[in-house]
Amino acid sequence: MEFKFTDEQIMIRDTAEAFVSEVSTSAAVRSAMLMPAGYDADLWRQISADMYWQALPVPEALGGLGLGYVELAATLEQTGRFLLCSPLMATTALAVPAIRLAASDKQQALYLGRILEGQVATLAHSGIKTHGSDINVQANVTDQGVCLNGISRHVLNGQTADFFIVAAKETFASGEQGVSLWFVDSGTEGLTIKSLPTMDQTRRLAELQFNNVVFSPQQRLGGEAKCQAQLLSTILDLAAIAVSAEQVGGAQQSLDISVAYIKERVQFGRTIASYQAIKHKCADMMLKAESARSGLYYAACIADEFLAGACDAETLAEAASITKAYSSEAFFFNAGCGIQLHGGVGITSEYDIQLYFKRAKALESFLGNASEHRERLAKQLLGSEVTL
Amino acid sequence: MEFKFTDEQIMIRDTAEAFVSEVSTSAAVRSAMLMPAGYDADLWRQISADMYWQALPVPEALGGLGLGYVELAATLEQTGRFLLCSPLMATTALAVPAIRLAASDKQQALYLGRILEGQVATLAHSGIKTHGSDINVQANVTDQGVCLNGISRHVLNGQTADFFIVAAKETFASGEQGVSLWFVDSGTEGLTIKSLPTMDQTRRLAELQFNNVVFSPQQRLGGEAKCQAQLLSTILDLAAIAVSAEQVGGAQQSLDISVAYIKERVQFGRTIASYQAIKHKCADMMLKAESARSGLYYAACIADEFLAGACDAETLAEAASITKAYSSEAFFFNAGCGIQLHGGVGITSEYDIQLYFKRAKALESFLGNASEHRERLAKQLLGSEVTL
Amino acid sequence: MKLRFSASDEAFRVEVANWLRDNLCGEFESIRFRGGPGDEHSFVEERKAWERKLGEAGWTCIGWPQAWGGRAASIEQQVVFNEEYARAGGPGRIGHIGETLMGPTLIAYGSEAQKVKYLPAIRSGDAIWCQGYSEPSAGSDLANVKTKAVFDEQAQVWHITGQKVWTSLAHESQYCFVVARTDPQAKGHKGLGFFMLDMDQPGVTIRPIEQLTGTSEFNEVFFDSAVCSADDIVGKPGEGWQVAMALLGFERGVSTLGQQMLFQNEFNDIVQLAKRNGADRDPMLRQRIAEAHIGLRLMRYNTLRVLSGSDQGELQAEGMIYKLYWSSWHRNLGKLAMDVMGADSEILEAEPYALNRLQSMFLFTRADTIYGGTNQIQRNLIAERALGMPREPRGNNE
Amino acid sequence: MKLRFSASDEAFRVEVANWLRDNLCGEFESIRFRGGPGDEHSFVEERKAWERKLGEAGWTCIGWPQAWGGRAASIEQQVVFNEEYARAGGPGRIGHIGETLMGPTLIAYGSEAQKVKYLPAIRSGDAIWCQGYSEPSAGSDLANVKTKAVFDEQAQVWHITGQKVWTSLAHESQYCFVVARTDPQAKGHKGLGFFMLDMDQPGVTIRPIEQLTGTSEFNEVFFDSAVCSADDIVGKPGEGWQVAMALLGFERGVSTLGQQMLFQNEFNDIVQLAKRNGADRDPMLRQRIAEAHIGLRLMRYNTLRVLSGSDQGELQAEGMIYKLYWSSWHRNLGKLAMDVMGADSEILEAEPYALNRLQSMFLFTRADTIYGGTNQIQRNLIAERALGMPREPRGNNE
Repeated sequence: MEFKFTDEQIMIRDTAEAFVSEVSTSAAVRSAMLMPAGYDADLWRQISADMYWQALPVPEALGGLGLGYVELAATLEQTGRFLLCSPLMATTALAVPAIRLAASDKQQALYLGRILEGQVATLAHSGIKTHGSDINVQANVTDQGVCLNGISRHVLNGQTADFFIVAAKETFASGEQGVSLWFVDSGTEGLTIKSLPTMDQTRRLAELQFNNVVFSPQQRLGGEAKCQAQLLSTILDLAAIAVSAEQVGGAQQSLDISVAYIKERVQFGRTIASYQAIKHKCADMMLKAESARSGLYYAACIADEFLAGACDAETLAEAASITKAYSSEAFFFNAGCGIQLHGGVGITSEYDIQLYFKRAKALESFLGNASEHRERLAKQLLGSEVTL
Repeated sequence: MEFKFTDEQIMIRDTAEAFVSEVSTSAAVRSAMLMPAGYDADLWRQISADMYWQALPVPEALGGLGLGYVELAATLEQTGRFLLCSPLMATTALAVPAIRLAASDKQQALYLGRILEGQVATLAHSGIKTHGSDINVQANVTDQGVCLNGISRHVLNGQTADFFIVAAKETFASGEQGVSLWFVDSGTEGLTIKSLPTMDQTRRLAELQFNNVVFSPQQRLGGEAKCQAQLLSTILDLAAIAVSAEQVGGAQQSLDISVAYIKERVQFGRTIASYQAIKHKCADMMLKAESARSGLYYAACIADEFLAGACDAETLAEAASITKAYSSEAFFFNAGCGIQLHGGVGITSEYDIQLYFKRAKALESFLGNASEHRERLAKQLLGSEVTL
Repeated sequence: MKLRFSASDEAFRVEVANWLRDNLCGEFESIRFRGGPGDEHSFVEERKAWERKLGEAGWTCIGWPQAWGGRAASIEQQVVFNEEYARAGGPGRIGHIGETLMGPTLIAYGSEAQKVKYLPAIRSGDAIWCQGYSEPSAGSDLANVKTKAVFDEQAQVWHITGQKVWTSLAHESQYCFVVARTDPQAKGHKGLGFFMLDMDQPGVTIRPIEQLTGTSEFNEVFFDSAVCSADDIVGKPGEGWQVAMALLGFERGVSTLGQQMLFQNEFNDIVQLAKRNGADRDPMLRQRIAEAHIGLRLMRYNTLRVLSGSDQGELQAEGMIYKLYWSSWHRNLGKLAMDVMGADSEILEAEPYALNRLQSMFLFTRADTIYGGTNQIQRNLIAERALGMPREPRGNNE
Repeated sequence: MKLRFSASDEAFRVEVANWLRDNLCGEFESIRFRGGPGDEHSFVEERKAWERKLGEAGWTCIGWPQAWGGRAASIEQQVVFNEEYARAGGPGRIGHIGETLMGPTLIAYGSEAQKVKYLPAIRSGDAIWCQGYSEPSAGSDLANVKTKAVFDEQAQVWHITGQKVWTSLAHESQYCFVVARTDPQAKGHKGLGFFMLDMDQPGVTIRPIEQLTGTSEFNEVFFDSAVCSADDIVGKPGEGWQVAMALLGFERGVSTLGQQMLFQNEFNDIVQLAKRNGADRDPMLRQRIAEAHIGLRLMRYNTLRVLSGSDQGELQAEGMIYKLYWSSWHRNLGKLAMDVMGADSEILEAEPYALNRLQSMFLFTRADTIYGGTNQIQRNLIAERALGMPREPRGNNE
């Protein structure tokens, strides 16, 4: 038990902090927000070529860095802190775990290889609700090939992805409807990618429309025709932990920029920071940021244990729900308080706190909101289940 | 629309305030708490003979004062404010509306007459949940008479009641199990009354055990064999409004005694009342007390309209749920904050704030907690229903 | 104590409803349910036309005395009017600052000449007013006003110089009332004046403030020796604080009931949405919907208590909770709206940043707990004035 | 960063668990899951015997140096011990003030003679200690201590006079550590001394404080020229503040993990109750149960972060949130317990006022956010020390 960063992990975090704080300034974020891709492609090339962050959780044998979720969390905490606009989350936190958990060795080499080269990948996992419960894409497997029809919404960075891992519903031999996962290249015929304008302009979502999209059954992840619902759930748990990392960074930065502002701002002849009610609000924000961080590190450790075969998917699910539930509310709370602490300027475009607020709202419902994750935990604790 | 007390109502309130503040001092409450009845019988005689409060909502034609729920609320706000220990709530707010709504003219004259003479009455309405959903008393009606078996818990002032209105389940001709209401005298054979020790010692609860309790079918309220579930629900709505009145008084007093304390108490060389965080808590408490009061007066007006035939039971139910949900949480919030504002002495027996805290907790779940009432409102608003 | 309206009030209700039904249509159909806080920038020309239409029919300023073109409507009638107006989807009143703030202030404190000059155009819906209270360095601290008013004896005019901020509809208004310091030596509440300023002059520059919604409801207004006639000061120089405070008192009047009806419309939208998209099956959302319903009802009864006057003539402490109450409630409603929309709350109607009504409300309600005195300020006021707790000390760091 | 314990720690875990299984039974069966905050008055004699039994087997003071009879157990081992102790239902440690506060303070700041005199009896479980920090007029304000210590040169003893309050287990303790003012001229942090006082003397009077639970866990302790040998002051006269602060630092150590295991037991009871009485079907209660679970898990990982030491050697700001965090969490747990019990939460086990464990917890947790520095004080500290915000000014009204 040594619940702190190793020296190497500190170095990774510090490197990330130094890099992101330089490239993802307020001006850079605002510029990226207006780009069609939602991010600066040059910066993404820099990240993927120089920083090689997409390789963090890719095994060394395949050319990756072979690092774990603690290192990934340390990095994403910094990208979240500075609102970095990039397809890093989609590629590294959604696509990579899907490939690692579900793909065959041959597929892993191929698709992780493409990611290591800097290609953008993402997961088209569901409609709205958590954990694949709401998949609106049908897969019809025949001798001629696979045919997908339907819609997948809220696909992170779907606009610029080179390939997708698509979750579809398929009727299996047993008659049971299950989830299957497929590699689909962005150029495939019949696939229409529609950009969805979003409230949080720092994160792009797309809608994928599948209209008789036909390809080879070889593109099934893992190659075996079986229900991958539990696997998808586990992939999304790993993704949720990564999202929490960005939430923790955002929660911390919402506090930090607010404290910096109120220490300067004078009202009624006193710095706002001297008012007790203001101080107490900041104390509550710090409590949330620190506790969210503890939950994140815990979940990151569990993720590494899971990937090393040292704990089961149930334990991972618990950790993911704990961190996602808490950090979702912590970030939203801190960003909301941050606007209030800023006073009038908090609601202007000019100040950054509103960007954090929008990011907090967007991440809160992404991959399951706090209520959904708490109900999942309640089910683990109490056995019984209720429908949300 | 004149949403304030009339001069007469102000007089009624002021009289109640003057009387209760004199007879229900801290010492008097503490003394009553230790009495087996849970109240001072002499004081109750004084209330019923001199103040004649039990007659407030009894029609003039039957010898009552013929006043409405606004006057009752004004009075109970004061009894709640000073934690008056008495069977007034049970008799006037539970039994009287049951008799007025469900009994025949002849029964009304008889039983309201007993109440006007100073007898104690109460409603044995259910087990735990709101609105009669959990009745554990079975009524078996045969040619020989009525036979009750089962248990009714949490009967307010059951220990000292002269008679009860008992809600029982009965199988009707149609095969439908419904609710029926019965007058049962406390001395009836087979009826065992067990006192339940309570966390809030200012309010006594009893358990009624019915073991082949046999009496005449004449004692059926209203005389007609039909399901009275909706009627019971309406009776409990009227009762919930009365309970809210005590909650509003308690919420106000929790604030007032706390503010009085912190204005005197010095810490770090300053009166505690000068700390902004303390001030803000008090402001929030005032917001809750005042808003709860507005909700109470609104509901009391609706109760009077309902009794005058000017609105339907659905409107009454809405008003009852609004006031009970809000005042339950407001009182608990204010009493809880009150303890915190008192600091160390807040958790000692010596100071009164803990008595308010216990009363707040007791009233919160009595006749349905805030969640239950909110779900009832949600059903009205949304149509659909979920089970709590 | 009674809730119901009299028969004559109910007859008035029918009159209002009928008129709205017959007139809020056709060319005005497009502005139903539009305007109001967060949507103040929308359909400005149409709403100006609508204001004049209301004026022609005698539906502006109904609470004003008949001498100034009002109906001397009772509190009850004003409540009824506001209810029916909102129920019919009446657009956010672009003339509300004139009608509910400037007008009552002038009627109470203005000279006869001022009343003659300004009231008719408010009453007819022709003159739109905006307010100049807040300043960048003052925020909620009106006593720290830095805008200066210097009197030119010769020209008999005041020259106003300074900056105001958070001014709604500044670029659409003919007039602005401005609190400025007439005595440069004075500090705090002293030496202020209350001016009525013509916005159409070279000394006035307006710069829209872009908000988190992407729209610009608020503005910065710069006065550079803006001219104000000696006749256009309300009260005497040095009495500005008293007039400004009185004006804020009018703000807490019946106009709040109109606001609540807008809230009711928003709430109804959320309920309909929940029924449509299945959010009504989520027990937590059901609780929050019910809680919002309770909150809105209690807001109404809080207001009715205040409007009905105190029971015993003392300070109406309960009136002080109003701003804190509604702003917190409305902010929570914004979040509830998003949670009822679910993941789709993230998706906008169109590029580049077209928020739907509930999304806009969600974002804009973050301003509710800030402008017009932050929640922190409101709690101070309640604690100090209603509960008699010690005042926050001012610092020296001005 | 790793969560798991080493193989040797896991072996140690088995050793602890086995010993507890074999010894926490028979005569000690009755005290399983008893004692601890809110239940501190229960089974005192049995728990004293248990303390000695622990001492005999070397299970007290395991984190102490071996020189003083400890095991010099690593942080990990102490965590493991606390976990297993609580899992087995080990009773609230009646010796915890000696073991976790007085002992470490003496080891760090005491003289050799003091260590020899006091440590062995703490280690053996024979000597029970209580604390004398708070005073009626001081509350959370230790700098405002009024208790006086006057030195009698001739007799070479201190005479302590004053009143302490909120002293747990005062009547069961042999010793009390007392912060008293040695320099009557000094104010605030200065001129204080840290004394170790024998409670068994005429100058000490103990008056139990009856709490809202009807029980008396806390006491008032009156010192009327109570005698304390010159040898029984820790540090020099005037250094009392430093020693007292250091002692409070020890409080925030590994003992918190034991506390969390008691919380876990309470939480488990609530989960079991919910399954039994059907509360597990209430979606809102399910949310709150999950929330409590999350809160408890994060409490643990917050603590482990603090115990593991800072990443970069700076001030461990995150440690400052602990009191605020656990007290708020525990208070919420108390309310959750009552809501899971439902209407039956109102019904006691017996006359006159026999609360069951969860009821007692509900009431007593109201003290959690008050003693040891109220939540208000904690938030001040966090804002001022961790976030660098301005300090609250002291008043002059002493």
